[in-house]
Amino acid sequence: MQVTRGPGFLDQLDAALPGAVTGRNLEALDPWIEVAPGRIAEVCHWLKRSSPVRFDSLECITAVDWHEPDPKKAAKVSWQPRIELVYHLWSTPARVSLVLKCGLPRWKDDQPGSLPELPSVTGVWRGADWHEREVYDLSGVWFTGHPDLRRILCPEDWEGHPLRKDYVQPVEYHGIRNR
Amino acid sequence: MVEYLIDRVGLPGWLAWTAAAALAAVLILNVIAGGALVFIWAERKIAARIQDRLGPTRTGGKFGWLQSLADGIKLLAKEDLMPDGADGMLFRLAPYVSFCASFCAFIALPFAFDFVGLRLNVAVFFVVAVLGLEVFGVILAGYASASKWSLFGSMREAAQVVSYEVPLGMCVVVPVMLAGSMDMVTIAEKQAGWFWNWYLFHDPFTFVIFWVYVTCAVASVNRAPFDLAEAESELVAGFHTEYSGLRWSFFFMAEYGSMFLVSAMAAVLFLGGWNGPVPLATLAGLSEGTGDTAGYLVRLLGMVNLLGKATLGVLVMMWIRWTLPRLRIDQVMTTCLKYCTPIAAVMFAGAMLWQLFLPGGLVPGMRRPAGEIREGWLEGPGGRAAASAPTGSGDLVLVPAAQVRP
Amino acid sequence: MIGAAVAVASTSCLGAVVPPLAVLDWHAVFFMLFAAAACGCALAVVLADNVVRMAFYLVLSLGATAGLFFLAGAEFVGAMQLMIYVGGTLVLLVFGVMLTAQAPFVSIKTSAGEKAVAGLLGGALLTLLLVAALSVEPWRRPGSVGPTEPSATPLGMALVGVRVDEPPAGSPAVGRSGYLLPFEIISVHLLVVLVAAAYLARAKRRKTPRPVEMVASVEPPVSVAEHAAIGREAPAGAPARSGSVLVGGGS
Amino acid sequence: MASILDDDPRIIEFDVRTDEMLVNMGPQHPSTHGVLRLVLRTDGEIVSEVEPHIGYLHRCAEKIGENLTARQWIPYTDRMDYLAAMNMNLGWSLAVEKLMKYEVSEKARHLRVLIAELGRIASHLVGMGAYGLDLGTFSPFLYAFRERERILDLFEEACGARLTYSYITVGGLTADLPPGWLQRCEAFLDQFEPVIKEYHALLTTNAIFVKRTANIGVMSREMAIDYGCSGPVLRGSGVDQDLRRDGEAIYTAMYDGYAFEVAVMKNGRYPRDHEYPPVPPDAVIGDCWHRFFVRMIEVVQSMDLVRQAIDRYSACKGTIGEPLKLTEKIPAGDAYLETECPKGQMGFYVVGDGTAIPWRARARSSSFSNLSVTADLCRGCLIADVPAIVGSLDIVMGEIDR
Repeated sequence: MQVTRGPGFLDQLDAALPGAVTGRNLEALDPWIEVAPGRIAEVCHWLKRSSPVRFDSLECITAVDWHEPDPKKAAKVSWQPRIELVYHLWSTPARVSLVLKCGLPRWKDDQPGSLPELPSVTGVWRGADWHEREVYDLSGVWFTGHPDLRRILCPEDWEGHPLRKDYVQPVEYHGIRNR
Repeated sequence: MVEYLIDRVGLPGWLAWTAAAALAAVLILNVIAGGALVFIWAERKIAARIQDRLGPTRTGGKFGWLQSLADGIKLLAKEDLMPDGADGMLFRLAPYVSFCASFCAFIALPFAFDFVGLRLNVAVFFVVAVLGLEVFGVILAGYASASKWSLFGSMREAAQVVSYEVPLGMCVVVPVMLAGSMDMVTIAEKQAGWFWNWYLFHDPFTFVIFWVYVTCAVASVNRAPFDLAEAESELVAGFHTEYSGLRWSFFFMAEYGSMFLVSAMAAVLFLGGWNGPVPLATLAGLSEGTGDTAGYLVRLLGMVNLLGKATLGVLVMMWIRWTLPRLRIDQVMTTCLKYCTPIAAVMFAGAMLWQLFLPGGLVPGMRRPAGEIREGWLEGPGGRAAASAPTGSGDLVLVPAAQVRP
Repeated sequence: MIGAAVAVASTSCLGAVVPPLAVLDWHAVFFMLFAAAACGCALAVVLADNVVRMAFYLVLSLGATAGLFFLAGAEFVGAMQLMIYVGGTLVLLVFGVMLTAQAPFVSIKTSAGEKAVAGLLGGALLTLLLVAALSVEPWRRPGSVGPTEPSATPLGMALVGVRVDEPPAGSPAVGRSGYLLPFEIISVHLLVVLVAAAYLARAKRRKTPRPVEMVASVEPPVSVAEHAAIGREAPAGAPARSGSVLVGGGS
Repeated sequence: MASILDDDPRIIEFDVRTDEMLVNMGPQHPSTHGVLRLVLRTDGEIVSEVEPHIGYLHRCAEKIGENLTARQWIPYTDRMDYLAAMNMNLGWSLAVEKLMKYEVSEKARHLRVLIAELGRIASHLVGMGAYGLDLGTFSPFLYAFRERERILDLFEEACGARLTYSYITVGGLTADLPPGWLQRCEAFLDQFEPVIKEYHALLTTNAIFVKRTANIGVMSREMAIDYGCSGPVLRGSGVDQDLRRDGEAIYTAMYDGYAFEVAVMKNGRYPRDHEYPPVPPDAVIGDCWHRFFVRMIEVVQSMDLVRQAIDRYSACKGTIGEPLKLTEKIPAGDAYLETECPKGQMGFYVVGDGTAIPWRARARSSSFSNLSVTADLCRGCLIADVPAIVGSLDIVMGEIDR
């Protein structure tokens, strides 16, 4: 089941946190709302605590890197280069799901190498801890306010964030040839 | 046998003693070591059968009966590893400490009437004491391995074995009290006759305390469900995590030696020792006490009896091991201190009162009179203690202090 | 410990009479073997640096002493020695070392001054014991001690109040109940010691502090102003990573 | 607020302080189910802090997914939860089908139910047997494998593989069942049904087993939800949620017409609890025992579903249809679908850009979320409880590290 309560529910969110929701698509396969990156934690907190449908469980955080490394192809794409964070929420009592999307610049201040930032939602769902670490590790997004943001799947001294489209695999790691 | 060597063969005294001692030592050592190999094979087969497998089938032809030997050769060929940070001397010595302690205890274990390495009049106590030394090897191994898992294993072992010695000692004391002797030969002798003479069936208290003994014995030799020192799901392999090859196999041999020892102890203390359930020899008019061939044969039969009972005990331990999950360390200690010890204490008191008020048992005539076979040292007519026994009857009985005081 | 070791060594040396080799007496051979082991290991205890090794040597030394007891026919005392000292005391000692294993305690270095004082003390004790032992007339001749008898039963009897020493008529000991009273006193004393030890070991400690669990349903509603704060700082409900979750914190 | 903790029986008040020790449990350790590494801070036998370290089996599955077509990624999903690879295949296939708005034939639907439920039994058998192993009893493990072997035989007949099947695929299944398969499957079920009693005797009702698991690692329902736990771990805490009933339409449609009850304790009772041994008095909802018991119930439940699926499948005429071409283009857009896998809710997220290769392939692993509770659950327990708690979560490292 998905959120079908229509605009009423979203209007309440708009009323409680004006300006936080910047877009919505309720006709998509998974209806989603777009949230301003800086306010994601507030929105999540509202969704968990104050919303009529309490989204008490965070299922997944995904970062999608919209970037085409090949300049020829990049000229033809229809989307804006960005990192899109997708939060899949689930409400156990109501058994409905909700998708939040959040667009981030690929690099903070367009400085390659400095990670884009976004508030952490670990204060809302404790389960977000590992998910955020994974996103940081693989996609390179810095979650401010995360209690212990470090790599989780890759070794601590790994370089780069593998799920970035422009990721280049290191030639060697501690003397082990990779390619 | 010494007399035989001196008189018939004409060996000088010291050589005769040496030869006799060496023969006995070789016999005991080989029987136990060989027994350990057989038990290892049996454990593999039994575990396999319990788990719906076949176990070893090929080595040595049928039933894989040479598997233990093949294992031994494999272990010999293995590299002898020692961790970098280990205390070399203690690491190397630890297995032998365990092994020696376990095998030393067999000195005092009677296999049949007079078939005993050294007849000590404190045999029961000796065996318990020496068996307690086995833990020292384990502790040393755990400490010297320079591995945290080993350290955990040996700390558990130390705590567990030291604790379980308390109820174990209490259980052991009950047959000692009933027999009025710590000599295992005497204790077994006193249970001669039909199986209802066994201390297991002496009174309800001994029946209960036998099961306490079984629990404590399993715990004190570190078998499942009390095998916390080597708990593989928690501590990798516990105290022998860092051991390999032959050294490791010494721990193994010590474990099987101890298993056999506590089973044989149970047989002697509670299950009539070498006396079968039915006194076949006595019914046939034979006596084990005589020095002739018939006497030897009866003793041999007794030995088969005892070995059978001990083996049964070992098999039961294997059965338990492959059936039950492992307890947690606090539950092991709880079992010991909150259950085994109080039960053993109450049963001890109960057995004592029973012995005081119902020494003949409930069915008169079923039990042989208690004083029929006395401790060996009281039997001789010139025995000093016999002459000095306060009651003057030639039998030491408990005299309450109130009666002695004027 | 050094004093004890020297004392053990000296007792073991006591009466080590070397028999002529022609009459090889196994009893004497074993005696010498055990005595040498006891002395050698006692020395090793003194000279070793590592506490666990010391304990190990002490085990060997005490074990050898137990062997001496067995040779002397005091089987009960021998078994006691094994059970109490080797199986009990030393296991606990090593156990304690392992539980509190910290480098300065595991390795003990003795300074030259300490060695001198210990040597002096140990030597004095040894001399005293030797003099005392040699002053006993029957001990001066080998073989003068009669054949030993089993010791356990009379010992046990004596402890529960039976006189086995046959006091001569008229002696004040006649009619007294043997060693029952001392036995009982010692038992009660030991019980008191055990209870006291258990009491002392019970330092008053509070329960393991645990971070507060975040329970969604019972948390009070949060105002919008607080919303803004969430995510900008460390979340209140999440467990702190280091330090605070460690157990204990003194009594 | 912290009232449930004040009288928490797991917190042991202890007296003698010993040195703290940092111990590495894993990545090579018998009871960490693969290559999980737990760093324990211990005070004697008491664990004061646990920190799980994962990633030792990381194989960049998601990065690989961005370079393969949707159907080509199926073998990589096999290697996530390799103990229930069929269910992984199903999850990804359904997610892609959701994006493509594709509907499989009726016969394929029933065959998928049949295979997925058999996979669930196979996975729970390992979970159950390995849990016995974690608690120090070896035999149930081999009993469980004996039964699992028979399921693997069936799978082998159906698709040729015993561990990594790639059988269920986008658009259907790679092949129909061989003749006689259904009879052999029914024979297995008939043989298996009475055997479950043995497991209950050896584990569920065994006094030592109960002592080791009851009231250990208690997880409140709030905590379970907060951490995003799912599957038997969530239901063991008393949350009535099973995606086969509560999931998205495309997934629940698969189970249309099937009768089953969610294995969760409601009003102090499990469904059909007269068929199972009683809940021991020591067990509290949310502890290791309940997590284990839910799996045991689900095995029976799945057997029931398999029987129903056999009936429905054999009643269907026609073919199972044709799976999609390997290079079939997937539409632009994104779709996220969670399915009820044996270990929990496995979510797959696929983002298409109009080519055959997904722009992004994401796997939300149930074990990943379930494992993240470890640090909280193990605080203050004994060393021996750590394998008991981790084992009761029934994790597979292949799925966590991907």
